[in-house]
Amino acid sequence: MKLFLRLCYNGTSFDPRSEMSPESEWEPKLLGFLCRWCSYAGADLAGTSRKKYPANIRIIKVPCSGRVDSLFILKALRLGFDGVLVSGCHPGDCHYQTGNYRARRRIAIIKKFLEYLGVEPQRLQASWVSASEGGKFAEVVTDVTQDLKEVGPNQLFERKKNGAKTKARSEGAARAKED
Amino acid sequence: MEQKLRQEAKALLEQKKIDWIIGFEAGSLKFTTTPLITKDAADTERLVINPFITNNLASFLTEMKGRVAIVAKGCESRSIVSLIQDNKVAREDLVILGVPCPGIIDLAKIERLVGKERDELDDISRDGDKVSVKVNGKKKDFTASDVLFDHCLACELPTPQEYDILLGEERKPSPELKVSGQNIAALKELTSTERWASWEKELSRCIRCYACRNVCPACFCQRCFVEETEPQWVMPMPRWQDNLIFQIIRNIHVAGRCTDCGECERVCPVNIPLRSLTREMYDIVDELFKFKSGMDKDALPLMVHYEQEEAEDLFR
Amino acid sequence: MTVSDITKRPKFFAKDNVYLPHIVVIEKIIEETPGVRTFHFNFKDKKLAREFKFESGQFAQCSVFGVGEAPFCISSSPTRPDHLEFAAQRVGRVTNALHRLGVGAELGFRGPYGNSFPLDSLKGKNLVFVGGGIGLAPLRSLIWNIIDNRDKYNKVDIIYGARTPADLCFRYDLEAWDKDKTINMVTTIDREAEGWTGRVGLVPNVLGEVAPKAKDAVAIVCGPPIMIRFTFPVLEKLGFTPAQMLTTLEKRMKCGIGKCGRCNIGNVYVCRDGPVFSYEQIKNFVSSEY
Amino acid sequence: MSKKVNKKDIAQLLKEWSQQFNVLAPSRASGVAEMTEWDGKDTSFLEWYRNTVVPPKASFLPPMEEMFRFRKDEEGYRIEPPSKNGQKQLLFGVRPCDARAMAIVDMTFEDAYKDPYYLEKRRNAVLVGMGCTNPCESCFCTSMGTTPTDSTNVDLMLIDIGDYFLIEEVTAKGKELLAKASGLKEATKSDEAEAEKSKETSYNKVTRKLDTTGIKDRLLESFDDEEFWTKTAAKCISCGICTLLCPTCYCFDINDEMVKGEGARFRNWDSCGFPLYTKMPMENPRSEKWRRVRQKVCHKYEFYPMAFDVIACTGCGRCIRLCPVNWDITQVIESVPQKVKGAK
Repeated sequence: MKLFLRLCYNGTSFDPRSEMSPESEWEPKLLGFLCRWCSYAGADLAGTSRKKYPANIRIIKVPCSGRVDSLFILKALRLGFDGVLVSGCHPGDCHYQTGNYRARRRIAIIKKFLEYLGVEPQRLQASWVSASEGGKFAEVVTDVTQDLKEVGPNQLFERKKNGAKTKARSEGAARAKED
Repeated sequence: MEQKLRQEAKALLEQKKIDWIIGFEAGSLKFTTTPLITKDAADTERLVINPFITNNLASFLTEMKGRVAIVAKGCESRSIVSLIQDNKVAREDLVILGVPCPGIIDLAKIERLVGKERDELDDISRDGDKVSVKVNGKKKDFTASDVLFDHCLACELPTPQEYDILLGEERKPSPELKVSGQNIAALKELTSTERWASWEKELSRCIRCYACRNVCPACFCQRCFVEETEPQWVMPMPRWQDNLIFQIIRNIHVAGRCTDCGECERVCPVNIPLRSLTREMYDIVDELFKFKSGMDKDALPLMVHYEQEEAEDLFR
Repeated sequence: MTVSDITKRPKFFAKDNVYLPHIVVIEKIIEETPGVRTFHFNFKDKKLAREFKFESGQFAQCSVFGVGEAPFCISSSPTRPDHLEFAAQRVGRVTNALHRLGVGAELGFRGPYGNSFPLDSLKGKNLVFVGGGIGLAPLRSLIWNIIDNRDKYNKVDIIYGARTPADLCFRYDLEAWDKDKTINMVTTIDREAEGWTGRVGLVPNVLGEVAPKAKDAVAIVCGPPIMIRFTFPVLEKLGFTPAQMLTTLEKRMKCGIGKCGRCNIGNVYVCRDGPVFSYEQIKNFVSSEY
Repeated sequence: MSKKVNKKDIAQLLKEWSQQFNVLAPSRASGVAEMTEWDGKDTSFLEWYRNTVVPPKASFLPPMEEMFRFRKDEEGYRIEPPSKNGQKQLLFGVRPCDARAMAIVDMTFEDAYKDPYYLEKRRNAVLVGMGCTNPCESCFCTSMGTTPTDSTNVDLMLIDIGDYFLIEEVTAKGKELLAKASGLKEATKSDEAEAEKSKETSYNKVTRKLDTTGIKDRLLESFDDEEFWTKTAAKCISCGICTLLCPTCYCFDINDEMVKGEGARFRNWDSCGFPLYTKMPMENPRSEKWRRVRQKVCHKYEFYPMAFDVIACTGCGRCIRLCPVNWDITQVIESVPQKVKGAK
């Protein structure tokens, strides 16, 4: 969360793509908000039980999927992430009882609205992964990464220069400060 | 209806039942009205009700202190109810003077139809479903559905449910959803990249005057996320990316509170079709959760309530 | 404040663009209180460092690149030009970013802006400095300026207060001025705090107790606006005429040169016609919003 | 003898000028009436154009402008000042009220510290004015010291005389423009008489009047009359329309953005109507709405006259016709109390 907020602090927008050398094939950049009680533990389990899942995901631990605000999702897309995954406990066993129900309403509204606006639906995905579902977490991340590969890079907010969708130097090209 | 309003307002003020009255008075330009917010009974003579009472007066309620009487059309009464649901306004502090609203005339539509600007028209008069416009002598007639605001055509509650005094007889809603939803339907035909590009073009005109936010009764935050500097979610410069994110987040925040009063689109000085956003959010909320904003004073607000089973198909 | 008077002020622009900042490097950071830090810095370009001239009371727009700009009064004295100092309280976006910077970091520096303390009209007078919290920063520049030309001025009283002992800024200066025999240094804190042996009481009350003489004296007040509003009446009771009271006002500033319009009090722009005003001017301001 | 040009040849004239200048003309293509780059053929504005929504000041003080870029590399920050592109602009169809407004705004940007960005664009621009033939109901320029056909602040002035425009040369730049233009005819005596008549009719078409005698002192006296200002500001929703779109408003905000060690400082429009305008960490001197409305009125009708003795309002009427709640500056000025009281 600190890295994400740090990025927002100085209003930067960054383009994760340019982190890799231009020759290598484009890899989607996925930001995952994982609820620490279930999904984060699930991700942990996937790791300890050697489950293979693509490394495109950057994980941010949030107290509950209900904590994920629409601003986080839009800021992530604005910063240049190709997709956002919000994952929380199954409805009913949320540590805070109603956190994931609220998240469900909020994310449903955001998904539908972004779809209407023209954002490819695969860019925002949500899943219920419990602490014991290591396998499901790996599967979800693989599917989401595959979806993003089909959809292509996130050029939603790039500044158009004389018509062509090019990346402006000062506008989009930035590497996430991995601290 | 005007006479009754003036008597009621004068009586309420004189009997000290209320401290303030919010209503409409004649505007300084032709065919306009302007909000009248006053304490002394003498001003109640200036209260009017005519086909041009466009403002949503509920947006003034959050900054008023004391007991307030408010003239409320259908959409205003729904905004008031939505404010009550959010505990921003106490029902007992309010005296709602309900106005069964026949729909407000959209001067921009008349300008397009007649080809003359609003201050060149001589007169606009309406009786029932016929609206006649007099332009340098010649009279032109239009049907109501040609000249009313889109949101008035789609109105589901012309007569306020929540009122203390009803100033006229009840009106049945007769929404013409097809006509009012033309812009949204047209947008839905485009592909997603075309739709996004159309929003990019529209929002590049925005100058961040925040009239759409300040005129909206559902936008009552003390400090808006746009004014947040730590962290800086959205840059304050009027760049189309930040303007679009501002509109997206604003619509997500007012989901379940927006009563489709259409003010945001009317006041935008650079003519951005904002109602195509708010109306779509209104429909999404209706479709997903069967929730209509501002209908029932005791219902829980949209985001506070939840059902066991809903919108499961969107989740993996 | 006539415009002609402004053009006489030293201008220090980069490539005739008043908005372009010069690059400065932070040389030293002193942690005054948990929320206040003093930054010692100097121009990266040595030629600029020699040419730069300013007067006590002037301010500059310091920018943290990528975050923003904020006005800070230059709190070092022109008589000690080896480096420049300003103090920043951690209260907003720019100051938070500033407090994250370390020694050697680079800032933008644009200035000097605004008018300055009228040094020549203070000559031969008794001076009473009344400071509150970080309000000592602008006064500090003037105090050291006076100490370096001590013979031109008579008695000097400094009354400085803060909320708690931990909030006292520039302690090393307080001690230096206390040792200086020619200065009557009074330090106070608002409320009793354990381990504090000095004076206790709000600055305006303590000023009333110290009761400096008003005859050919000038009072210079600087601190939170609430303190300034309570100090002026006390000074008037002591016999100070409004013309004998000076203060520096603080407003939100963006351009620093009277263009962006936000730092006005009535028709007066604090950044261009101020920040130093006499209480007489303040009383004649059209608006009482200072 | 002054010249005249047929309305049909305007496109030809503009084509010639666009070799030398980047010609801006009123257009509604973007969805709102503003001055945009002329697309080479459209002269439909001659029929519909009354005044733009976005004032011509947007060409000199753009809603968002990059002041300079900065780059961080190993030896620290380097600042790249903006390139002086010297882009010559020609604004065609500027109304006299907007031209006078720009002259008023110039005073601030030239006073004491010169503003390089604004003044460079102003010096590189040529204003071709066009007299109003159809003033709006909200226009009150005749009470603010200018007329619908006043040519003092433009380089060339076009007066509508039926199917011709009479061209009045005002400045050397204007003369030079005309010298190269082709397709112009000599104006006859009757044309000039026609022009005077058309000026007369335009003048009388402005119906809204505003008496501003002694307004500075009236505002001075009623400055602390909180009751009056609260009543005036009651219906204002403190949005930014009447200031951002006002031709004599020039307030701006400065913001930084940095992206991976490279960024820029931007200047963008700001409004004294917004609470954040004067917000300081500890307090906000103008957090109440009535103080902000008072500042908006007094800056134009009291403070500016005190500094440059001209009222910073040219009666273009935008703030009246674009205001969401129809807050009318002329009604407010007339209702300022006439208290005959000793100065404060």
